[in-house]
Amino acid sequence: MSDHKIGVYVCHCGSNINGVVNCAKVTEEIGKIGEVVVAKDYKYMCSDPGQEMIKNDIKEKGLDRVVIAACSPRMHEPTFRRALEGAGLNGYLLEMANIREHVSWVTKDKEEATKKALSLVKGAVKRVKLHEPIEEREVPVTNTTLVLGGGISGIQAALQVAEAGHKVYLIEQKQYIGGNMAKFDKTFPTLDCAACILTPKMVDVGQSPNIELYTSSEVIKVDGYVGNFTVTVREKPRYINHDKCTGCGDCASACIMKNRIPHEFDEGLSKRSAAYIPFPQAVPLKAVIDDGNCLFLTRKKCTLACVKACGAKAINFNQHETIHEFKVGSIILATGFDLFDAKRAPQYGYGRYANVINGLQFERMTNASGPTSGHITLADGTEPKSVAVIHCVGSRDENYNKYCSRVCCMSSVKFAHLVKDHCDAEVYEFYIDMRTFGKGYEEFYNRVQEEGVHFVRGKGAEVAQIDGRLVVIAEDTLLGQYREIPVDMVILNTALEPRVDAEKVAQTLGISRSGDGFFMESHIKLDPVTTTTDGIYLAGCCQSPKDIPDSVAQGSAAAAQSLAIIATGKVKISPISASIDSEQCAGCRICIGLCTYRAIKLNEETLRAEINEAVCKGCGTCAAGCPSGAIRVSHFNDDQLLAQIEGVLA
Amino acid sequence: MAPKLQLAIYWAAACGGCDVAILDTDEKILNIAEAADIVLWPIAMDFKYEDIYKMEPGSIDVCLFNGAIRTSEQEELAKALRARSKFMIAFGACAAWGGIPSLANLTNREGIFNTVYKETATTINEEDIRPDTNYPGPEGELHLPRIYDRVWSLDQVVDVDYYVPGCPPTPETIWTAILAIVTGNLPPKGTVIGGTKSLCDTCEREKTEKKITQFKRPFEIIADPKKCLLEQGLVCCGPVTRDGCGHRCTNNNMPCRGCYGPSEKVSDQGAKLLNAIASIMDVKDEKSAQELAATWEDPAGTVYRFSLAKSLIYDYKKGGE
Amino acid sequence: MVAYQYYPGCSLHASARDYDESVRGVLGHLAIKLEEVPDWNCCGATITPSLNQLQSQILPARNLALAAENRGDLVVPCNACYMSLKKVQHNMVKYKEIREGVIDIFSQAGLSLTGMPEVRHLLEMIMEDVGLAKVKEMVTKPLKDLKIVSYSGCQLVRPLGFDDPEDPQALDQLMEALGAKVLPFSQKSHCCGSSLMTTQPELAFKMVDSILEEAKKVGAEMVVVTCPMCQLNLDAYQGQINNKFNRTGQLPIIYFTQLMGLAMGLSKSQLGIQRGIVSSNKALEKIV
Amino acid sequence: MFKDFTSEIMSYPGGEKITACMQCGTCTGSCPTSHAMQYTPRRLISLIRANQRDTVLQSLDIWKCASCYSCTTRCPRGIKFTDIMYILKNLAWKEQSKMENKNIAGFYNAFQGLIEKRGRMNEAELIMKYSFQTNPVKLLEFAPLGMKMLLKGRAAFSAPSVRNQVQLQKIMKLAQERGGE
Repeated sequence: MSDHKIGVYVCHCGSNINGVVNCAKVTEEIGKIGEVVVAKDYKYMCSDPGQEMIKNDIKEKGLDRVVIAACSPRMHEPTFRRALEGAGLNGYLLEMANIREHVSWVTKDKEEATKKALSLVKGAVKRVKLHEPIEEREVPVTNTTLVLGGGISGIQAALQVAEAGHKVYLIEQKQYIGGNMAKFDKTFPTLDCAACILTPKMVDVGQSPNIELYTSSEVIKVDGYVGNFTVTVREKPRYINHDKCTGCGDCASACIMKNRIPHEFDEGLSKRSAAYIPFPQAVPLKAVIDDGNCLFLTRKKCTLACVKACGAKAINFNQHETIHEFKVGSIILATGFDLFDAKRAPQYGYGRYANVINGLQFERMTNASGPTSGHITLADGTEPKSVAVIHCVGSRDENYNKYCSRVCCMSSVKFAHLVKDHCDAEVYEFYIDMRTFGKGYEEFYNRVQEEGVHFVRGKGAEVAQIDGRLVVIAEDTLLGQYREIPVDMVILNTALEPRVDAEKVAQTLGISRSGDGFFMESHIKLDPVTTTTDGIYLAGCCQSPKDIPDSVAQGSAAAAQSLAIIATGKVKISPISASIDSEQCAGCRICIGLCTYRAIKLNEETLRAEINEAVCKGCGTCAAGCPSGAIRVSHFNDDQLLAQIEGVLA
Repeated sequence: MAPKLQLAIYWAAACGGCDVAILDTDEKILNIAEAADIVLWPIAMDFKYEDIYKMEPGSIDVCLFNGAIRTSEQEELAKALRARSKFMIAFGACAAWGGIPSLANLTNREGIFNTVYKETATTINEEDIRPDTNYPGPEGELHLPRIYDRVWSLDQVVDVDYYVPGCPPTPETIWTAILAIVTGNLPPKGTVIGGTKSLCDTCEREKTEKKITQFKRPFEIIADPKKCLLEQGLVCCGPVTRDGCGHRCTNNNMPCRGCYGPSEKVSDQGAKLLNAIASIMDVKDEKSAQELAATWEDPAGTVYRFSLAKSLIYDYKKGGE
Repeated sequence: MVAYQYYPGCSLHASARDYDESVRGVLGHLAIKLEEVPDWNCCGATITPSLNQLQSQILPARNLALAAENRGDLVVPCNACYMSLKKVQHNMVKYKEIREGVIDIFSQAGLSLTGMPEVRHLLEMIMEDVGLAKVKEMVTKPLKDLKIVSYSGCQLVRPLGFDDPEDPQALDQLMEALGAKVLPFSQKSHCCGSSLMTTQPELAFKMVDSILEEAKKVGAEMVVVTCPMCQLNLDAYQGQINNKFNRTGQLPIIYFTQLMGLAMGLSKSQLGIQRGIVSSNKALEKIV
Repeated sequence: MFKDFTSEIMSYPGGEKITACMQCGTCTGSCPTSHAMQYTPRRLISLIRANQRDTVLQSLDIWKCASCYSCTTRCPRGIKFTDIMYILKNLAWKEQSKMENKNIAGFYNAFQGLIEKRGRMNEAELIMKYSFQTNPVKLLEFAPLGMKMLLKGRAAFSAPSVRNQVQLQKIMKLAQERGGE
């Protein structure tokens, strides 16, 4: 028999636990176990006096193991580890039994709850005996940052890190930065001109000596771990020599595909050439050659009018893709969102009826530098006399996305205002609930109500075309009546969705996604910026739909996270990690494919698997999958787990 | 000359293959006979219970006990022999981990009786007669052993000194065990006579990253003799099984069935293998996982073919009824 | 010869005799064998479920049980029957209490549910098993210049149907394969009113009128249907509806199998085409 | 019994998700007959949740459902409102006193009667039975259409039925006896 001295501390958590679990009874029962030298219950174990009590017992009674029955270890394990360390005991000689989330919050019957709590504590006691002291490690940090995505939140993050004097690699998939915000005309609630507030930031990015901008680029591989990532980036050929191109647009005018290709930046509302300037404020302001539509690149059949027209001799069809490798300390993900394709909800007629458009198309229409020079027009060029805005298309809907896209109520109200402002048509807003929660938002809603917009409480069910006129069919739920409202134009305010390549990006970076498909934060309330992978942070709509103020705030927050580890110069790595007994490893390779963090590699010489303990997160997936039992996770090994189960079942 | 070894060989719930395996040591059986007096061997010689009960404690040097424990008689004999033997050896997969008989633990006594005495197509038993432990015969009441609700391994009912794995143990393994005893060159108590690595470790087939896209049965394909069988969709127990058998199955292009029991660091052979296989199934979601799993015939019987009695999913430490 | 089990449903033995004739004609021509489910009964349509839920499970379930005695998928030409059968099958899998209730009642009447065949609408079977390539191959008289709208109705595509519930595509594709010109039509899966035509005609009239009016406006010469209920409401009541709403012009309502037959060279009479209340002779002039 | 009408509806297959309704009115907007309803589908859900059992079951609106399943397909909260309509009709039918419309009652009675009797439907017979049960004058209204159908060979006067009528009647009766749930 081992002769441990175990202290058990049962926390009441006020009435959170003690209201259901009889803590005194648990304490009394557990005190009867031989090796338990101290068993105490207390109102708030995490409080200073609570921690002091534990520390004193360790010192005075020579405890060598501690069990705390309280809340989730996610909440207070670090607190109690520090307490143990304060008393000179290794922090990992602690085991927590979660009798709050796992017992008192989910059990009604008090007797049952007390019984279950006791079982869990018994399991913890059995287990803690097998705990071993382990030490956290520190590794140095590379003081550069990679920002993935050049929308508003990525720009904000990049600028902030750069301003602090540190190097940033900004990677953007498109040929220009600015993201979706660059397409907007006005922003709610202040009706600031989007270009006026965004363009200076874009220019700063282009000019900052600390920012290296890579457009037309994507991350293809990420190796390493917090503080020490190696990121591989593929830069696609642009066929334009950026040093020579002046952004004059002569190539665009000369291109024989002129006015034949739907322009993405205008959401298909205008046509462009195969060689073109994306938009007048683009950063970098360089011509782009669309390799999917360029006749020379696709069929080698073209008169090369662009080459002849280019005075700067900037066009070079011999460019190839370039692979870059960056060493960075942290990565900020700001890859944004995709707009829900309204064709997936055919009842709204998008793609079938010319005057049914989506929100981004409307943004382009009202933008002074957009396809209609800021005029709101119908397909026949006339101004609409009535416009409907349908909220929640693809949002709050089990058939598409269950979540609320958060920005649509406000952007819809903004659309209504812009319609009133531009052409004074009647506007009908079809909404389920008005969600105007931000600073100045309710006031803006109020203002637009006063402008005479009709707010119909009812989700647009269908858009029909009757005698050439669009008709929105919905129930006016406040009237309790079925209504058919004829209009000239329908704006579908569609959902913000995870980007189509979100899964690929998540795999490349080794991070998780939540049920809605957006990248997952490590705690939705208290840690909304970090991912479950240390050193990878989130900003903007890739984490969840959000408006510009929130995207900017999160961009700054992510920058602060990145700067924090640069400032510390080193990062702590959890000592909980897997290790491989090379005697028992058969080299079967099962573990390699299982590791989400790519911490396991096969040693080609010994034909045994090896774990990079700095990359390992100690998740245990490999240990569970390892058929020969060669992999052991410290602090979570089989003996400890089986002892715990035996204790619980005893 | 040292006194001859007093050797007992007993069988419980077993097929008899282990006894035959002893004969399979060929000419070495003569060496065994030279070194040992066989004091008990029901398959080969005539003995009565009284003969055993008459023996003094410690009068048997080595008892090679094969077969699992599933009746009261087997438990009683195991205990009687244990009391009289210096070394108790769980001989063969059944004695060591329950073996194939312990697959009966997937059901219980009632379930087995229903199948045997009621449900099979050829059974006619209108009065639903079931075996009974007491039978009033003309010569007086007869007592029959009771069948237990579940099957146990030998070490779940008595203390065991060594394990000789295999279904049946190979002649080489048997000889190694006997040699160790005869020469007195004994390993630590509890040792399993066999390799120390997993079969997969010493297997020479080429391994790449594993992904199972479809489960196959050995008769369905002719496996590539150079490549890992698991990667070809055949469920091979090699990764979780102790080596030492000489790769008899895999050398003949058949997947390992796991008869040498769990390898050194494996506590539950079936669970470990199930876990490993689940990890390499090439699936995206629950539905495709179910579809792929459905192509696997008899998973429990495959991963636990020889070790269900020792599975952690049962209360694996207690034995007897 | 590929064999299927066939559940015609009550209408196809009476008011939709033409549908039955054309189904048998076309499938015979395609060398597909139909075996009528022995002693089938009415599916209960939308009436029985309104009155008694258990009975509404029992009726289709008996058909499924009878069909399970033979092999092959169960092919259903009527949207309402298709939905009823498929829904019960779905419920029996999803709800234990329904499954056990049905099995228990069956056991008291000497019926056993040994399995359930796959329930498929005739259109689904033609699209998936025969395939458009084969259909195109069989066309000898393309329906050139015949302008149609395809009207799938509701219960073919909702709630468990095989096509998009808002904008079904299968019937369009099949008609295009026959050479017809399929016009854009927003009411493809709108409702014809079904039994409301008898109990509350004022509601059903409006629904049918809206369908017919859009079909006329887009320039259709015929409306193609997949369901005897839709056909009856759109065809037989068209006169009364035209009177009520002062509409002009008549539109023939034709089963998709009838057009398939014509395109494959079968005769009008073989396909029951003369049985339409609104005559399709004029519309079909150019192809026959 | 049930705590309230909501839990009663939730106890039937298809009624489970009624509490998830967010009153967006998609059901009403998708319904081809809601324009003629006093209580739209969304309001019926509200009434159920407000425990107004009699108001709901006595409403003729529940008999206006054409079972087109548009509401069910489009409901953003996954409520199977068509199924709920069936549940409501079942309850109203069981408590016959709550059924006021003679035409509706007559038609449903005629249809159900034919099935229970013979197992198969015949439209001509249905119409005759329905007319006699409600207002024989109706027969005159149906006559011109009936004649047309007859001329086109689309009316069958012989009464079709299943062969094993005993079995069919037995299972229908057993189902009826079990409270029609």
